Amino acid sequence: MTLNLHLWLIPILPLIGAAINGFLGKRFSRQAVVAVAWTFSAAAFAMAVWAVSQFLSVGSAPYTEVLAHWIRAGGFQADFAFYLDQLSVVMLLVVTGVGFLIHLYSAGYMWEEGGFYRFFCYLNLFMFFMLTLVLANNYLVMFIGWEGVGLASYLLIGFWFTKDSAASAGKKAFIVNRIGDFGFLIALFLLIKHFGSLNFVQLSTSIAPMGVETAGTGLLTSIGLLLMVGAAGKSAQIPLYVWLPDAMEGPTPVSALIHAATMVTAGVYMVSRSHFIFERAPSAMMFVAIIGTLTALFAATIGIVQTDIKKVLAYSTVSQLGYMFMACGVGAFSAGIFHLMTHAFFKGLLFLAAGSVIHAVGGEQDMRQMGGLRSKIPVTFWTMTAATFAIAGIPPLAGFFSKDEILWRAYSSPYGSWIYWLIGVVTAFITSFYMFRLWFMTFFGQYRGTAESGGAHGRDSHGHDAHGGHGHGGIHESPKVMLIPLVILAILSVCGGLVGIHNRFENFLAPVFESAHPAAAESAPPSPSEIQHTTQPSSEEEKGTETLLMGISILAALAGLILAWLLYYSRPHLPQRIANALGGLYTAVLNKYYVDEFYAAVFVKPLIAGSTKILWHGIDQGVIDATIDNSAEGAREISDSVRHMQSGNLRSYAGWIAAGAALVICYMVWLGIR
Amino acid sequence: MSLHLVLFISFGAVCVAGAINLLVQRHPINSALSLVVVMGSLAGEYLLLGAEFVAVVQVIVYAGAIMVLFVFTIMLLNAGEEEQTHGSRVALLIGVPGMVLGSVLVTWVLFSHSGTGSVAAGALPGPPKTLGRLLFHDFLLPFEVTSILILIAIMGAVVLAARPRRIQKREG
Amino acid sequence: MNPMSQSIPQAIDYIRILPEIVLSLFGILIMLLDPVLDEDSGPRTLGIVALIGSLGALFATVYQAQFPGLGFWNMVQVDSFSVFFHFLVAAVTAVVILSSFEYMKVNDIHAGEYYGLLLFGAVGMSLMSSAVELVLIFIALEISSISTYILAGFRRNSATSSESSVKYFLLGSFATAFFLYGVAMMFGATQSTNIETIATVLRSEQPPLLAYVGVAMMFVGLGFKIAAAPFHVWTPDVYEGAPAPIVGFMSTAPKAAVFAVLLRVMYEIHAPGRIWLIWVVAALSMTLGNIAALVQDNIKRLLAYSSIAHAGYLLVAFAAMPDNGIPAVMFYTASYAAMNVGAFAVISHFAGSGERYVTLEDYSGLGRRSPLLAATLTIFLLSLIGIPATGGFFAKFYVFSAALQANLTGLVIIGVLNSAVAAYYYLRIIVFMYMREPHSDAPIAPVSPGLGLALTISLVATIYLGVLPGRVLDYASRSVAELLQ
Amino acid sequence: MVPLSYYLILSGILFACGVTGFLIKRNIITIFMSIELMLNGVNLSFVAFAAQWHALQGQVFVFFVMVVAAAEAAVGLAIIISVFRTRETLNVDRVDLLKL
Amino acid sequence: MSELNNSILTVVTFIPLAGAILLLILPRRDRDTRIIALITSLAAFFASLHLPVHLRRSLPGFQFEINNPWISRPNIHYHLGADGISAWLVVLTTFLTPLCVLISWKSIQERVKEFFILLLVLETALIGVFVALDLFLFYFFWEATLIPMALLIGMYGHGRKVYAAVKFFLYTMIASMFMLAAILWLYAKTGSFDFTVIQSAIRSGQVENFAAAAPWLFLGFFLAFAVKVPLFPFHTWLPDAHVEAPTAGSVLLAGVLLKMGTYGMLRFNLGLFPDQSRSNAWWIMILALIGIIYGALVALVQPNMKKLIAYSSISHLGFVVLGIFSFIPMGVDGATFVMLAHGIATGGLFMLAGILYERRHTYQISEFGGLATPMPAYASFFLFMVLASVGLPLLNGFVGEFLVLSGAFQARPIYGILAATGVIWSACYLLWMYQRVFFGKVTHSVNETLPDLSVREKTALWPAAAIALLMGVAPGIWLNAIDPAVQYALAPFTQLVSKLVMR
Repeated sequence: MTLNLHLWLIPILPLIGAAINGFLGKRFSRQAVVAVAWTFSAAAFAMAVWAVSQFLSVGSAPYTEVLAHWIRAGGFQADFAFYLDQLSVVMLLVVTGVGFLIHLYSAGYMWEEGGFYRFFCYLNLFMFFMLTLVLANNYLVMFIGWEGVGLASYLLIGFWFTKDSAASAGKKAFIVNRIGDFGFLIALFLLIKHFGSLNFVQLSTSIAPMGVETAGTGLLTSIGLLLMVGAAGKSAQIPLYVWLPDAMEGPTPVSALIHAATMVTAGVYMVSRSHFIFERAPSAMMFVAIIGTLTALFAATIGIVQTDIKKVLAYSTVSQLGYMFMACGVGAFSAGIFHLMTHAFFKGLLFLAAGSVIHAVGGEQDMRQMGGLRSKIPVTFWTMTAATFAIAGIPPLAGFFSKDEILWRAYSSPYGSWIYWLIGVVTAFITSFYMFRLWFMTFFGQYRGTAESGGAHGRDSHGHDAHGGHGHGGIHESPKVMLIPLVILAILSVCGGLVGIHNRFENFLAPVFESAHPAAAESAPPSPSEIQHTTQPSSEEEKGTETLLMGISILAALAGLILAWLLYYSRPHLPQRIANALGGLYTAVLNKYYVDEFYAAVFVKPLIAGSTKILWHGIDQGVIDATIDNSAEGAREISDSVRHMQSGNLRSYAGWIAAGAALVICYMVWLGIR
Repeated sequence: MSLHLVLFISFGAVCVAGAINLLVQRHPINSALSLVVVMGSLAGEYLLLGAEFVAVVQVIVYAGAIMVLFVFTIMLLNAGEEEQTHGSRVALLIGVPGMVLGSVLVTWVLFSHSGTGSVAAGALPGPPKTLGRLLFHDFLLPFEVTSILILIAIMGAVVLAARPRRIQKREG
Repeated sequence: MNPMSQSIPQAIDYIRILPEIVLSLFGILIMLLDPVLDEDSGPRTLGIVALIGSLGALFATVYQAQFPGLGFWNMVQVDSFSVFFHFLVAAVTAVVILSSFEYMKVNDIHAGEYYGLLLFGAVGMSLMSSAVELVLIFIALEISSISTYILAGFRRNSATSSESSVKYFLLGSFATAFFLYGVAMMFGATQSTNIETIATVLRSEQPPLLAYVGVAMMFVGLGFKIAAAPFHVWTPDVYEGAPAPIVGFMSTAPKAAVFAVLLRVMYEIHAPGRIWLIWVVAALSMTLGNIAALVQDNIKRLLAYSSIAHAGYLLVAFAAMPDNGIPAVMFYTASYAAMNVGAFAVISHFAGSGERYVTLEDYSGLGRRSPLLAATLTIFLLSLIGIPATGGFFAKFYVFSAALQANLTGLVIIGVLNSAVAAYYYLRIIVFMYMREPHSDAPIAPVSPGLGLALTISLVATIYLGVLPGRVLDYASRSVAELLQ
Repeated sequence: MVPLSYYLILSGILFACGVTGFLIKRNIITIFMSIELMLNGVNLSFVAFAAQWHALQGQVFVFFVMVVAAAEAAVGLAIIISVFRTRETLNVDRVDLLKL
Repeated sequence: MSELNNSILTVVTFIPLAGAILLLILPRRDRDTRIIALITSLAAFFASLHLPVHLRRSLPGFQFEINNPWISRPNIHYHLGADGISAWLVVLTTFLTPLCVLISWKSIQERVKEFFILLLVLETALIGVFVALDLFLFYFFWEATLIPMALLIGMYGHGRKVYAAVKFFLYTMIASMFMLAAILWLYAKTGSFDFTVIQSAIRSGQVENFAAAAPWLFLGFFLAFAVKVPLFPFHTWLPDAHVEAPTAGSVLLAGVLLKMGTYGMLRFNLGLFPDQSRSNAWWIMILALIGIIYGALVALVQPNMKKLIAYSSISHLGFVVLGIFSFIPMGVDGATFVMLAHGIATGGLFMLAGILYERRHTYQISEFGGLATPMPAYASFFLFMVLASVGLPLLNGFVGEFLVLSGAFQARPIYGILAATGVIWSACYLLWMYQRVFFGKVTHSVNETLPDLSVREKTALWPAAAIALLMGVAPGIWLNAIDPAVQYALAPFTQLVSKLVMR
């Protein structure tokens, strides 16, 4: 192809920024650090925009770019190669765009922090890996990004490493991700074993002729399942979601960027990237859908009772990701990606706004210590409001379109079923409930906290030493540099959904998911993309049901709003009563169903104990070394007994000699007469 | 029962008796004397075999010189009755049985498989002349080498028997 | 009985015993000089004379090598086999004399007889390797044995020395009697004491039972001299009690000579049924020696046990078929001589007056106190272990490969396992020297030039045999070819 | 006419006695004597074989054996004296400083 | 050029020895000693770079060969040669040694001369092992590595150094005895020690009753190598040796010595006994698996930093063995790559551990905590090395492990899957250790004032880090040399497969 997009520059630019800040940042002034970080992330964004525009201008045919050879061994080959199609376009823009905004925001948010340069170094590093992930043209390069973003999140979660909880959270995130990667790796091995390549294009072409595995098992199914394991790890799905809530130990911009907008969605991206596998593995799809649905509901329920503002958002993220997987699971990849995008907007915004709130109240994160902030920090309040309505799915905001799309697909798609839809709606209700709960608790009613103490509070809450030192008493609006991104994102989450009207977004992505139909389609259930086309000019009753369902979901959202208003605005004393009434259930939910405790008891503790007692002390020292030492001891004893042959007595010696002589003579005589 | 056999048996009997006496006697002097007896009677056996020269040397060197040396040493160290210590079980439990086994075998071999016939008295034609020729011609080298052996013996005796030099110094 | 016409020995006959003549002349010279020299300078002079004597013997051997053949009416035979052992014995004697200089001074031992006995002993050993007549072999054996009996008792003031001497003497004579009886039976079985004749007789027809017993008895006698189990019992005690340089001497030179005899007796006369006899004895020696050495704390005693084990390795080669076995044996004796003499030279230096420091404890921290000495000893020990690049390795190597070619796999396995076990106790010494802190930092006396030379020689020999073993082995195999043709 | 094997048996007996003496006697000198006894036994068999084969080397051998025995005696007794000097005993069971 | 090609291996091998001899004769002046040692090792390194540079990737088999008769009987040849595999292993050795010299610059204060002599002798022996093509020569160098290493541990170690040294020596010594026996057998039957000669003799079936002996010979070699690697039941010498050894010792031990075992398996077990290797692969791979998981789990609970790294080595070397015995080109390539990568990463880790030991004289993890605050540069280096050995993509650990695992998976899927859990374990134990040492608040007041890395230490660490990154980003540099060699080595197996297919 003639046009050259220099895609490789897009990831490399942030990497350069990271390198500069990493090696030299220590000596830089904060301004310089910020300058570097901004420049390179902005450059990446600009580059991305340019590339996309080029890409679209030439008729948006998939574009591949081989940078260099990477691994070539024993017939296997994986290169540093990048790939651009509609799917990666979406991701690219989201990542670079949101990423850049958050760079802006962080400059303000982290200004007072120690290790300022470190933070931006990590942030740029993350951008590099995330972009590599998005732009990869084969699974292995994708895996680079995949692991890399894990590393970045490890570093950023543990940014305040002097705090043990932060350090452990980072470690937990990395290890849980590793468990997912394990599945991912196995999937890759299967691909290599059977197709000898990891290149998306080659794979899709070589898989294209294969039929749908109706039997429910088979190569593609297992690959799909394993990929889903990987995705579950990265995107915090059941059972591997546990790391995400802890990840909130990191600075809020990090939560916004990595744990809401971009990294956690990598799983969704990967699954839809592998659609050509899933489309041929219905049971894998079902698995994805079920996982997604359950996660959505499960996390949402936990979200209800969380009091830490960021924890609420974290669980909501988990549940939203569940939505996306539900979408992928029912074959509505484009819907999933759509929600991914909108979610990136409003959830990013939510986190940033929450950060702004925390910043305002001096590091306080507990909603019970907030309230009545509406007037004090208006910009934050309004942006937050937009985001809240968006996520709750109140039309015409972004969340409404994407969520509704997913629910409709879940109901209508041949892979779907009304159960998914039902759970989806319930989740939607819960979502809007806890989101408005957050909204009310934070911005309405009386201010329950003390800003001054908040400053002090901030110190140990996390390393917000600055806020103490900042010297400002009372609650204050965040600086411009933080508000601008809020506003931009607010706009996006208000009208970002409009791109989805009349399936525009779908049709944009269609070439990607059309690319490979299952062979023998008639024997198999028709592929989602086909559905989409058949449903393009949807017949009347189809239309009817769609609108009906839409109405129901809107009602659910409103119901959530009302309930939240009831409980947390008009009658604030009710929730406690309900909690008491529910009793055990409530505490169970409050403690996140004791999942962490369960894991600790079932996996971690036995592992440690077993390795210590059985393996190390038992086998290593008890068996192996003991055998060695004992045999040595035995040898010494034998030796001691042997040397007693040397009694020192002449006559004994003569005795030995005589006996020996006798034996020799016997032998020889026997030999002679034989 | 020829005279030869009679003489053989009588000498042999004395010889064995002496040997056994050597073993049973507790005092070294007695053992020494019984050893002299053994050697003397052996000289007799040699004569019976017609090895006059050997017989004579046996008497002179062995019974004479060597045994005198022994007796002299015993006297010098005035060794008394040997005390009955039980230093070694091995010698009795392993050595003696081994010895018995071995000697039985050897005796059996010598008796039945020695491939020897029987000889008349003085059968061996060993005039000293031929013997001397053998000794000074064919076996000249060993003969000369023995001189070195004796030299060593002298030196050894001097070195070991002489009192340690330190003590001498202290005295002188 | 003698084909030779002439009735008096010719010059050529004397050439065939030239080394022995040189040695004995110098021995006598020493005895003559001893009284006239004064107390202080005397020992040194005598030592130098003795050294010259042994070197003379060395050159005599080299010269003699040009005139192979029988001498003194089939008494001695000069062939490259005998030359090899002559050379070895003379060299060992020279090195031991060198290493004795300072030992004599430190322990004030009366030099005259000491050197004289060394030289005379060397005469016996040389004769053993060249004698082809049991009478001569017997006398030579006695010469070497008696001189070593005396030398063992040379530390006059110590009870242990005289004890070792008496033990060695009594047991030695005991064994000699066996050997003699064996000879008698051989004579009875073959009417001759000449090895050639015996060989012809034994080759001709099925050997009589008497010959078997004769071989057995002779083997007992010789086995005692080479300290092969179960006739090894004397070794540790004697080595522990005897003066260190002498131990170096008698653990190598007489052994080598006796091995020469054993070779002649076992191979040249085609002694019946040797293989399995030696198989068992070899296995026994290796195992007993190594196992007993594991817990020894007295370094001399430890090396005594190790020498038993080494006798075992040598016998392994014996059990192998001649054309590969004998060269292996010869090489082994050579390299063993090199490393063992060296090791004992170091020990004799370190032992100090009255041999006070001979336990492993005394060796702790030697690596700090005198690094060079420790390094030297380490190399000898590594050679004894059989680490590559040392003579000891190739020695073991040839032995085992010879045994493998003779399909004595079992024996080889035993041997390999043994050398693995052996590594432990040699290593213990190294560990003590380098990895323990010194107890006393009593300064170690500087090495005298004589000893230094001795150490250098044996070190060079060990390394040379380890790096370029080819020439020696070629020589050995050529001589064997002669021996067996 | 006497079968030579009788002589050989006699020599064997002497040798055996010698060995026994070495094994059971305590006094070093006596032990040394038993060695002499063994040697005598050997000598006898030499002579006997010599008589059998009419070969004089047998006798020559005996001659050498005697010389050696003499030398040994000289050295041996000297050694014994030195032992006695250091240990004040002639009992082998007490001469066991060197052991194990 | 060509004569340089012939002599280069000799040069590389004996430069360090020459340096050692130079040190030996020079008077003991510590500073000069160190400098000379450094110069020598650097010289060796640059000389060794000739190998990969001028290695003809296209040619199969050995290059830079030199083959002179050394000893006539037995006909031992001074036969050196290198292929893609050994060339890089040599470079690894020569690369690590200068770093060892730097890292022990200060930590070794007494008996300095001996230390560096031993180090250089060890280097020569190690190089020799990798380039020797004459079985005898190989065994010679193999044993020659033993003594200097044991002495390094025993003389300059700490704690139960004697126990560790003796254990190390005896384990390897006894095991290698069996190899010697096997070599002797081969010599007795083929009359040659030359690897290629014996190989061809075996392949053409000229060795009589080889079939009967082959299993035992295979085991003889394998045992020696397995102890060196170390594989699961024979591994207990390693932790002790590592904990007590001086830093340089640990670096070379983990970095190179262990690779001798895997290299031996690759070169000799596969090269000489393909059929045996194939038939024994199953249990060997199981041992390797046990090594991977077991080592990781035990590492997880080690209270001692160095012991932890030691056990992690056991786990990593398990990967290597797994890859080798998968007989899949990918797997074997990966195995070789892991050898190199592990050499760098673990070597680096040991250097870092040693640096800490210099400051605090303990390896106990509980003694530390929050070190990232006082010594950030150190912390970042440590993190980098940890990530490298965790196997993060773009760092050297990943490439090898990925290839090995996929190779193993292609050979035996279950094994591949089980082995892949190692990916999780390594993250667990290393990150946990990292957290306990560097994160949190400084618990022991002593640690608050620990000095950060000095310039010398940085100069020792930077190359390692740089190479670790380079190996991750551009593994082709290594693989394109390794791959042909591996293909060549695996030729009999592919033939075997094709035969099976034909039947």
